[in-house]
Parts: sequence; structure tokens; C-alpha cells
Amino acid sequence: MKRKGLLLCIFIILLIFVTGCWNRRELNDLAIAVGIAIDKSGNQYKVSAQVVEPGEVSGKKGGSVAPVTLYQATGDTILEALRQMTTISPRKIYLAHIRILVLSESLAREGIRDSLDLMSREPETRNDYFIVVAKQATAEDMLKILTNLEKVPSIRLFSTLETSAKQWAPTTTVNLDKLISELVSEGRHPVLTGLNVIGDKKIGESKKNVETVPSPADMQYSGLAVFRKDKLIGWLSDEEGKAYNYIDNNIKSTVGHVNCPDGGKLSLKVIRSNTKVKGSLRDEHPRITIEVQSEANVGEVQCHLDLTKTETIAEVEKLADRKTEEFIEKTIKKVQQEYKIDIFGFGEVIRRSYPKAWKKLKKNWDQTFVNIPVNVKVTHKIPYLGKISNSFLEDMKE
Amino acid sequence: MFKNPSLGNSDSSKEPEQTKVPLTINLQENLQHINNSLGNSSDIVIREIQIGSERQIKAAIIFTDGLADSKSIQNFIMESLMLNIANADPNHLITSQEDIFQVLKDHFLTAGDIKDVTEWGPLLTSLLSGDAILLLEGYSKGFSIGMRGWKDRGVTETTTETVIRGPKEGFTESLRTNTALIRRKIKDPNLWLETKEIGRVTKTDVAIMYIKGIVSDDIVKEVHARLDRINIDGILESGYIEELIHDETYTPFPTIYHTERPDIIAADLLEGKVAILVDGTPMVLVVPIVLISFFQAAEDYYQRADISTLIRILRFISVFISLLGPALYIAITTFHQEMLPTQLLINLAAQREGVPFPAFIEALMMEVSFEILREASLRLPKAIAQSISIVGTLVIGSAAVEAGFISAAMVIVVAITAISSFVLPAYNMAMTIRMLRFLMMGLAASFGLYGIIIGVIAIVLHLCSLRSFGVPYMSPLAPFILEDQKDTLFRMPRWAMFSRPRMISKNNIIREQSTPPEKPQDNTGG
Amino acid sequence: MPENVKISIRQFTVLVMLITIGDSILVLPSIAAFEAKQDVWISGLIGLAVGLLAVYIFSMVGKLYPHLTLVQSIQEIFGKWFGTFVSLMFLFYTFLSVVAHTRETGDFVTSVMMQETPTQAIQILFVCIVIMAVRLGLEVIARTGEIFLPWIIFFFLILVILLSPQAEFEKLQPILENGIKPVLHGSLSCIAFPFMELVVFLMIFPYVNQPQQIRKGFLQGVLLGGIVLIIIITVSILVLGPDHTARSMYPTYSLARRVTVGRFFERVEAMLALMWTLTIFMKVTLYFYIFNLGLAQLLKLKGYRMLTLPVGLLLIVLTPVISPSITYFNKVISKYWPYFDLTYGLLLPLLLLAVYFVRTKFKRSTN
Amino acid sequence: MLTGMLFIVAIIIAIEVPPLWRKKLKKELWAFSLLLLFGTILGLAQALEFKIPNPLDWVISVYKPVSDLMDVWLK
Repeated sequence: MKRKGLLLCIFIILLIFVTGCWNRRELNDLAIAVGIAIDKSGNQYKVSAQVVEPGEVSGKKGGSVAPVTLYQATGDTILEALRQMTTISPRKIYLAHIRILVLSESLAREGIRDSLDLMSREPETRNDYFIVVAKQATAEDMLKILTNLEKVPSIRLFSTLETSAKQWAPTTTVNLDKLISELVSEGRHPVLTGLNVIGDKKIGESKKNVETVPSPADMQYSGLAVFRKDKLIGWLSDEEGKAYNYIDNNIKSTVGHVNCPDGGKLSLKVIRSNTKVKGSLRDEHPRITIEVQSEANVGEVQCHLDLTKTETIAEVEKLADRKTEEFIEKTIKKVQQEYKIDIFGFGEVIRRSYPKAWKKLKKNWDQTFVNIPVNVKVTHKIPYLGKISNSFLEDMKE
Repeated sequence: MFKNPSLGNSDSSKEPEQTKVPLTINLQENLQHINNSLGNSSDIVIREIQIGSERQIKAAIIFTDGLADSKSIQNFIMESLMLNIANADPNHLITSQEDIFQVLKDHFLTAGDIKDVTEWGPLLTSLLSGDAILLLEGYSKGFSIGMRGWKDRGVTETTTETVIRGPKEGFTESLRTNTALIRRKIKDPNLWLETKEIGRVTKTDVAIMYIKGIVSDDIVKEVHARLDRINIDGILESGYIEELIHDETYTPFPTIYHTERPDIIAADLLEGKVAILVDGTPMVLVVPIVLISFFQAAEDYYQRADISTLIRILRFISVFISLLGPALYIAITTFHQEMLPTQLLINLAAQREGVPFPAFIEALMMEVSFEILREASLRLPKAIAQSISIVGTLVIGSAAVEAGFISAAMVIVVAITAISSFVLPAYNMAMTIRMLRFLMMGLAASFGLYGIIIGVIAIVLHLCSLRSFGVPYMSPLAPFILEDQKDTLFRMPRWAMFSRPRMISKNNIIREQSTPPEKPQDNTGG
Repeated sequence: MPENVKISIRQFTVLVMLITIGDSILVLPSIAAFEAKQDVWISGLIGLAVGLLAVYIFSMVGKLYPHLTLVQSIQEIFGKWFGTFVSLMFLFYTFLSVVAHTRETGDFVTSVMMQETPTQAIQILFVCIVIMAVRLGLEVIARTGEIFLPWIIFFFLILVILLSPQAEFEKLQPILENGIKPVLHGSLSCIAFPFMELVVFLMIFPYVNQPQQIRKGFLQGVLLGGIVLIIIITVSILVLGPDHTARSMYPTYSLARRVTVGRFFERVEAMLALMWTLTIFMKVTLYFYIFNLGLAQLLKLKGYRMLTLPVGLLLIVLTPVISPSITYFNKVISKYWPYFDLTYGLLLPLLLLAVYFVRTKFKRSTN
Repeated sequence: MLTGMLFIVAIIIAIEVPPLWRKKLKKELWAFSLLLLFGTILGLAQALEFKIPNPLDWVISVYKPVSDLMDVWLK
């Protein structure tokens, strides 16, 4: 019996060797796509995939060839276009390492729904890349610019967005899961960060771009694209973007300035911020209260203030509170009046606290949203002043 | 398939023809018989003498040159018989009326170990074991006198199991020395020693050692039964015994432990295990054994508990690497590229640019060439072995990478795997892991991580089904025994290791009752 | 008696726990969240409560004939002909469960990891080790369970701990948005999948070495396994949200994709996912064992081992038959299978108890 | 597919039948053979692309009323 068992084992192992290897793909059979751009051309999709040239990217060698290449194809569906790329590319496009998905503004205005299904259905893709909108440009242009510091442009786009969202706040990182959950939510509309090219696009496409200082062309994130469901309807400026992130409790750290009472400016580094959005119901009419609690350090002083006094600090805190409140309120007003849709998730807030009332409200929530009273309350706390207390400007007699 | 077709007695009956034949009275005939039986072998020394006060009795001393200590024979047999008898007290004069044997034994032979032999079988065996045989004219019996003494390697430092801290001595090829080495460590009267003779031709001495009262009697009985079942012409090394008595042949895992360190044997005996010593080899077998024992080095118990625990965890990690390292690399780089961070993936892809083989073949080539190098350096003299390993690792490795046959990452993986496999204290277990590594690589190459997990499940199932002399191989992990966890994944402080393994020593499990050391009362007031 | 082995009460508890987790850890959050949305954790709690009750009933049934397996005691209670029929139905149920679970494993591995590999190949490999395990016997299965349990718990904890920073408690609100009915509907699958399927343990009661402790061990195992399931359901909701949970085929896998620690420990879902093949493996193995054992006992054979290979072949042949498409299969599993489970997990034990008591009463009164 | 199937069946027979035969376990041999035959027939039917009834369809037909009732009741 034992020997028979052994025989069986050998048989199974043989079977495995003979039949296995369906899914096997060697590393050098892969075209590692790091960025995908989707444009609309007529009724078809034009898909561009930025593919890494591994030998050029990884240290040692590096030379005359660009670190990435761009494959483009047009098809009725995105998957068809992707597969059509194999007529150009020697290897199969491998999607698991996409870092960034760029959608063109024109596509976004028509609706991004169809583009997203593939990305969420395809088992190969993951959900850790960011989705951005190419502002007033085609998406493919965004993947054509060569960059410095980070040889692979898509990886650079990824880390740029991550860093700026962390340090500066007007941009926001949106991945597929978040986008989809906002798309299906009844009480919220999505936003995406915008991306555009600054400088000379033509030079940006050649290696010359990384040979000169500063680069003639570069990519920059700016503004947030506002969507009604899956259609882009407008843009928010950087400051409004920051306000959006305040409301969304998305601020990791940022910098803002206040005007000193005697003129001049004082900038504050926000190091921690926490936002609570509360909904309440008064006679069937919803109201929203936004409470922001920020911790900020003094970053730069360009005016005469005696920071050694606690009263001054309290005063600066007040100033900062009012400043932040103002721009948050302004942004909400703008969205209410101009775009008339709820991108802040106030509807979700009401749904969570008042599920019964929400059932009635949800039918025309966006109309309700336009007139919803919002109360913003910001409190700053300034625990530290940086390396020095009073500015040397104080002692510098003119 | 390979079983002996005629397990009858056809060939075994021929050999022991002489065992029962008695000696004759005629001395010359007896000597002739010895010469005939041994084919006039030149190392058999036959010294004919005449003893008695009047030298009236013809006698012969027979011994094997090289096995018997000829100096002792001269001092304690020849001198006594040839000189002392002549000068002896007249009361003890040898006369032909008396039983001369009794007289000789009682008054003249100044040797310790004297046995009567009346049949040819035992006579020849003890002659060839190094005893001196004394035959007398007119008697159909003789003496076998313990005069064994041959050139011996002596107790030296072990070469296969070295330690930083702990005793350095190792067993030798002589059974007696080995039992003495163990006795020196355990001076308890309950340390029992039973000897058997196994091997129809070699007649090798096999000793079973255990501590009565600690060992489980069932296991001793089982060991006896299995040893008695052996019917083989020769035992040259304990490996013969191991293969003939272990529980399961169709397994890559060893179910019997072997060591050449007396301190390990002593520790195992104290845990209630049974040691099987075989004459002619320094490798002593221990049964029953569990998987965890192969992860426990002697040093674990001489160093402090925290160090030992960390080192033991390191050992588990290295076994994991050694078993699954190349398999995981193959699976991840050929099936699950999404698991790699982007930058790493790009680097690996860059290394693989231009490598003509699939990762599996690449790994297989590297692993096989490593095994060749390892085996080669094992067989060569130490000095050459080193240069071989330098040539193998540095020259071939880097040349293969330069030439673009192999990716550098693969060299790293194979190298770390190879080094990890040497961390295990037990060489035979390391070999097992190596064999299974190839199986896992095959599974990984065809089914990726899924194949690996299936392989791991199969290995665990197999391990759980194994037993060593009735003790489950995976205990105390499965069946889980909480008290025995103190010396499994961790090594608890000495005072916490209060009991013996539950599964091995079924009765008498209390081992110590010491309490944790207390801090002295601080009376200085500082 | 084809088997003459004993497992300890600890091993029994471990097996119960592993089987409770079983395949439920993969599919339950999705199926239950489809009905109950964000209140699915309440469904889980209801499921656990009913499950504990059911286990209590199982142990009562087990005490009627402590030395007989379920198939044997069915015949003892229902009489020869009807008993044989019920036993056959029960075996049909266990066999169909094995087929469905094997199919599930194949689908899972194929759809998340190896799209181009034929499901059949995955299943054949899987069934091979299942047969190997079953041929080695209950003792080995139980010991293997003991080896795997710490690993499963370890990886489960890793998953939960690493995901805890991403948990958003607002996602649990509003509680009972649509009243209690969807929650009850969701709890149906929470009762059936993990707990009702434990009825098969009635087949191994006689092999536990301390029968008087079975009830305690059983309840412990179910409680621990149930807690693991409730935690995974809750974490799915907290991290993924109800919509995503209901939409994914394998929410736990989506969860594992979310794991990221400081950009270096991420993309480990394949590793974590494979840990769940361990629990499914244990479940399939036990069911397969029980089917073979039950069949051997029904036919009064000397041992069950010769049945394993033909049954394995049958299993491989049937897996593609039962699932022409994943939509069909998922619909059957989420809509009809719970009732199938309930029939054997609740109705059968209650019927056994009722008939037993009626018969003993009747006997006593006639005597 | 077909040959692979028959090959597997042959292997199974080679593994199981001799010991059963040697031990003269008639009933076991019958049970084994019937199961194997059943499996082989189903497998061949599948390999030749005959339609095999799906046991889950039976389950559906039994439980559909219950399920529909529950759906209505718990809506």
C-alpha cells in the first residue's frame, strides 16, 4: 500500500510538470505598464500605456534610450485597445503596477463610468494607483513628458501627488475604491485632482528635457475637478481644493498665512488637523456644522509681533480661525451656487444620523444641498514657534 | 519490488554450521580445527606451551594478533602458566587427577574476564573479538580470557557537531569506550545497558542503553523486538540498524536521531529516550524522536535561555528559507509579479533582461550546481575543498551573471538558501529539507503560490502521520501538549523546564523542583 | 466499525473552530452584506446565537447513542428502510457540499490569482491532497488542524491589526436603516453557512476520547470560530463599506489588498489569501472523510479507504457540472443553499430527537 | 481529456484492486467498482460533451418555494 502511495505521488508530480505552467510569465516577458491614459477619439477610446524600459531605469547601465516608452491604440472598448497594443508591443501589457490613471478632460465631461469598469473588474489591476484628470489637455500628453529626479514619469506623478497631498493639501489622492464608493453613494459626488503640463511640450517629449536645468517642460497638479456623478462639470481652484480637504478631513499638513494686524504676513504650518462634520435636522430641514481643530506651528514671520506673549498667540490663533473659516465658507458657497451638487458628503452625514429623514430627502438632495445652512467653526492651537521665538525683525532697527 | 524473494533460511543455515559443534579432547585436533576454520589466517597466533609443575600438560594459547593485547597475554597468561605454576605452592600443584581448569581459574590466571567455552561457535567469535583462548590437552573445553586491546582512535573532539560552549569530546569507534563515556556522565545504577549481537557474519555488538524508571517500558520492549527481528549478514554502521528498525521507509524525514556527542545522549537518556550504540561507529542512535529534536542543538541548553530561544527561532526561519526560498522566488517572479513593489519589479526585470532560461530552469541549474559543489567539497581534503568552494561561489557565480546565463537576484536567492540549510544542527534533516526544496520548486513553477501551499499542506499531513516508536512525530505541537511547549519553539529558563516530554517518558515526568533564583536581599541600604 | 481512532477533546475543538471558519471567511461577508448592508454584523451576532443553540441540539442528538455515528444512529432511530433513505439523503448532502466547496476553492484561486489556469487543474491538485489527508485518517486530520490553527489565527490577527487604522466607524451607521427584516434575511446565511454545516460533526462524536466534554468543546469551538467570522464581517464593513463588501466576490481578499504598512509591507494579499485555502482545505477534508466514512458504514464495509479514490474521481467529474457559470453558482449558494443546510442542520436533528423521544415513551408505556 | 481520464481510472484500479482482491473483500470490491464505474461513466459523458443533469438543479427545485416565500416575507 505504501509503495502504491509513492507511485501515486510520483504520478501526481509528473502530472503537475506535464500540465502546469498555464499562467507562467517570466519577468522579461512583461511590459510593465506604470501609467495609463485614456482619451476619447470620436466614439472610440484611445488608450496610451506608459511602459518601463527596465534596463534603463535600474541603476548601473542607463544610456541613450528613454527610460519609458508609450504604446497607443484605439478601440471600441478599453480592453480591446489594450490588447491591440500587442500589435505594436513585443510583450503583453502588464497592468498590476499602474501608478497613475490619467483621464482626459473631454472624456471626463462625457462620463468616466465606462472607463472604470474595466479597471475594477480586471483581476490583474490593483487599487493603489491614483486617478487624475488632465486639465484642458489630452491625457496622452501627460505620459509623454520625461522627468528628472525620478526616471519613470508615472512613478514621479504618483509620488508628486502623494507628497503634495500630504504637505500642501489642495490636491487630493483618489484611488479607484474611493472613486467608486463616491460614485455609487447617494449623498456625495466625487472630485479628482487635475494635472497639466507647464512649459514646452515638444521638448518635454525628448531626452533633452532632463538634460537642462530647469526642465523646459514639467507636469504640475492644480485644482480639483468637480463631478456630477461621473461627468466633470467644473474645477475648484487650489484654495478651494484646500477647503475641500479641510471638510473631507484630509489634511495631513499644510501651510497657510494670516495677515498681521499691522500689515505684513505670518505663515502657519498646520501639523495636525481634525474635522468633524455633523448634521442636524430642524423641522425636516437639515443643517450642517463643520468643526475643524487644527494644530499649527509658526512657520514664518514677516511682521512685528511679540510672540513671547500669550495674548499675541491667542490673537494669531483667532486670526487663523477666521481666515480658515472664511475660505471654507466661501468654497461651500461657490459649490452650492455654481455647481449645485454635494461633493462634500453632507448627504452621507445626514443619512448616517437621520436614516428616516434621509429617505425623503435623498430624492432631490442636490436641490436641498444648494440651500443647506452650513456653520463652520475652526479652532487653531499654536503649540510651538519653531527654532526661534521672536523674529529678529523685531530687533532690526531700520 | 526490491524485497528479498526467498526470505527462507536457505543461505542463512549454511553459516552457523559450527556453532553447536563441541570441542574435542585432542588438542592437536582442536588446533587443526581452528586453522581449518580460519583458513590458516596469518593474524591468528597459536602458541603451544606445556604447563604444570612437571610440565606434564600440553596447552595452547590462541589469539588474534592486533585485536588482543599481546603484552597482557604475556604478563597475565603466559607468565602465570609457565613460571608461576612451576614455582607454586605444592598444595596447588597441578596433578592430572584434578579439574585443572578450576585450579587454573581459581589460582593462576590473573585476568579479570574468564569464560568457559565448549563449542566452536562461541570460541571462534570470542577469538575474533580479541579474546585469548586457552585450550588444554585432554579437555573438550577451553577458556576465553578477556584480553581485548587494539589500536583505537581515542576520544577526540567531534568534527561533525561542533559547539562553542559545551563538552568537546565525541564518541569513538569502540563500543566499550562509548558506554564508558556515557556512564561517566550518568552515574545512576538505573542506567541499564543491554547488549546484543547482530549480524550473522559480522557479529557486531549492539548495546541498548536507557535509564530504568524514566524510560517507558513499552519503548524498550519495542526496541528489543525490532532489533531481534533483524536478520542480516552484517552491520557496519548504525545506519544499517537505523534503516532496519525505523517506523517508515517511504518518508524523507528521519525518524531516528543520531549523534556522536555523549552529552546529547546523556540528555536524551534523561528525557527517557533509548540509545542504541553500535560497535565500530561513533554514531549513536536515539529513539524515539520528534521533529522538534532536529531543531534543538546541544548548545541550546548550555547557553542562557534568551539566547537559545532567539537562536532557535533563527533556525526555524532558516529552515523556512531553505525549504521555500527558491520556490517563493519562482512563484512570485513568474506568477505573482503584482506582489513585488514597483521599483523592485523593475530592478528584477532589468536583471532578467537577456536571461535565456525561465526562472524555474535558472533556479534548478543553480541549485543543482550548488549541490554538486557541496558534495565535491565534502569529499575533498579540507585544503582543496576551500579552494573549490571559492572557485564555485565566486568565479562560477559571478561569471554566470556576467555572461547573462543567470540573473544576479537568483544567485542571491540560491546563496542564502544554501547557507540557511547549514544552520540546522542535524545534517540528515538538512538533507531532507534540500530534497523537499526541489519538490516545492516544481510545484511553484507550475502552480505558483497555490502550488507552494498545496506542497506545504502535503508535507504537514505527512509529518502528522509519522510516528517514531509509537510517539507522534509532530508532538508536542500536534497533538498539542501545553507543558511541553517550554522546549519547543522557545527554550524556557532551566527552572521552568520541570518535566520530561509527556509523550516520551509516560511515567515519572517530574524532572526538577528547583525554584527560580531569587535576588539576594539587599541589606546595604544603598 | 471502519475506524478505530480517538481524537482528544482539544483536537475536536480545534476542528470545530476551523470548520466554522471554513469557506465562510471568504464568501460570508459578501452574501450576508448583500441583504443586511451595514447591519451585517448584527446578522452575524444573530447567526452566532442561533449557531450556539444548534450546536446544543447537535450535542443532545449525539448523546442519544454516544457510540454510534450519525448514519448509524439514523438507522437506529428511524428503522432500517426509512433510516437508510435518510442516511442516503444526508450523504447526498455531504457529497454535494464537498463538490460545492471544491468548486468554490477552484473558483477563488482561479479568479483572484491564476486566471489562465484551468479550474480543473487547481481542483485536481486540491482533491489529491484531500484524498491523501482522508486516507491518512481522522487522527492525522486532527493533528494537521492543530498545526494550522496557530498560523490561521496569526495571519487573521495580522490582517485585522494592519487594517485597523483604516477602519471608519461611520460606515456602520445608520443602524437598522431599513428595519430588522433585511438583517434577518442576512442572518439566514450567517446561520446556515458556518453553523448548520457543523451537523457533520455528529459523525465523529464516537471518536472523541472524552465524550462527556463534547458539548463544552463544541460550544467553545463554535464560539471562537463565530467570533472570528463576526470580526471579519465587521472589518469588511468598516474598511470596505457595505456596498463594496456586497459587490466583491471575495471581500476578505479585497480587505487583504488594502493592507499597507509604510509602503513596504503591502501587496501581500496572495500570501494572506492562501491562508484561507487552509481553512477550506480542512473543511473539504472533513466533509470528504465523513462522506466516505458514512458510505462505508451504510454499506457495512470494512474500512473506507478504498472508496476515497473513486469518490475523488466522481468529485472532480462533478465540479464543472454543478456550476455552468459563476452567476448560477453564486445564486444557488446565496439563495437556496442556506435552506439546504437548514434542512440537515436543524430539521434532521430535531426530527431525530422527536422520533427518539416518541419511541422511548411509546416503549415505556407498552412495557 | 479522454485518455487522461482513462489513465487515471487505470491508476486507481492498479492501486486499490490488488490488496482488496488479496484480502478477499468481496463487498468492498463491489462498492469500489460501482463507484468507479459511476465516476468513469460521468467523466466519459462529460468528455464526450453529453449533458449531465446538475444535482444543484434538484436542490433548487426543492427549495425554490421556501426561498421565494422567505424573500417575500423578509422584504
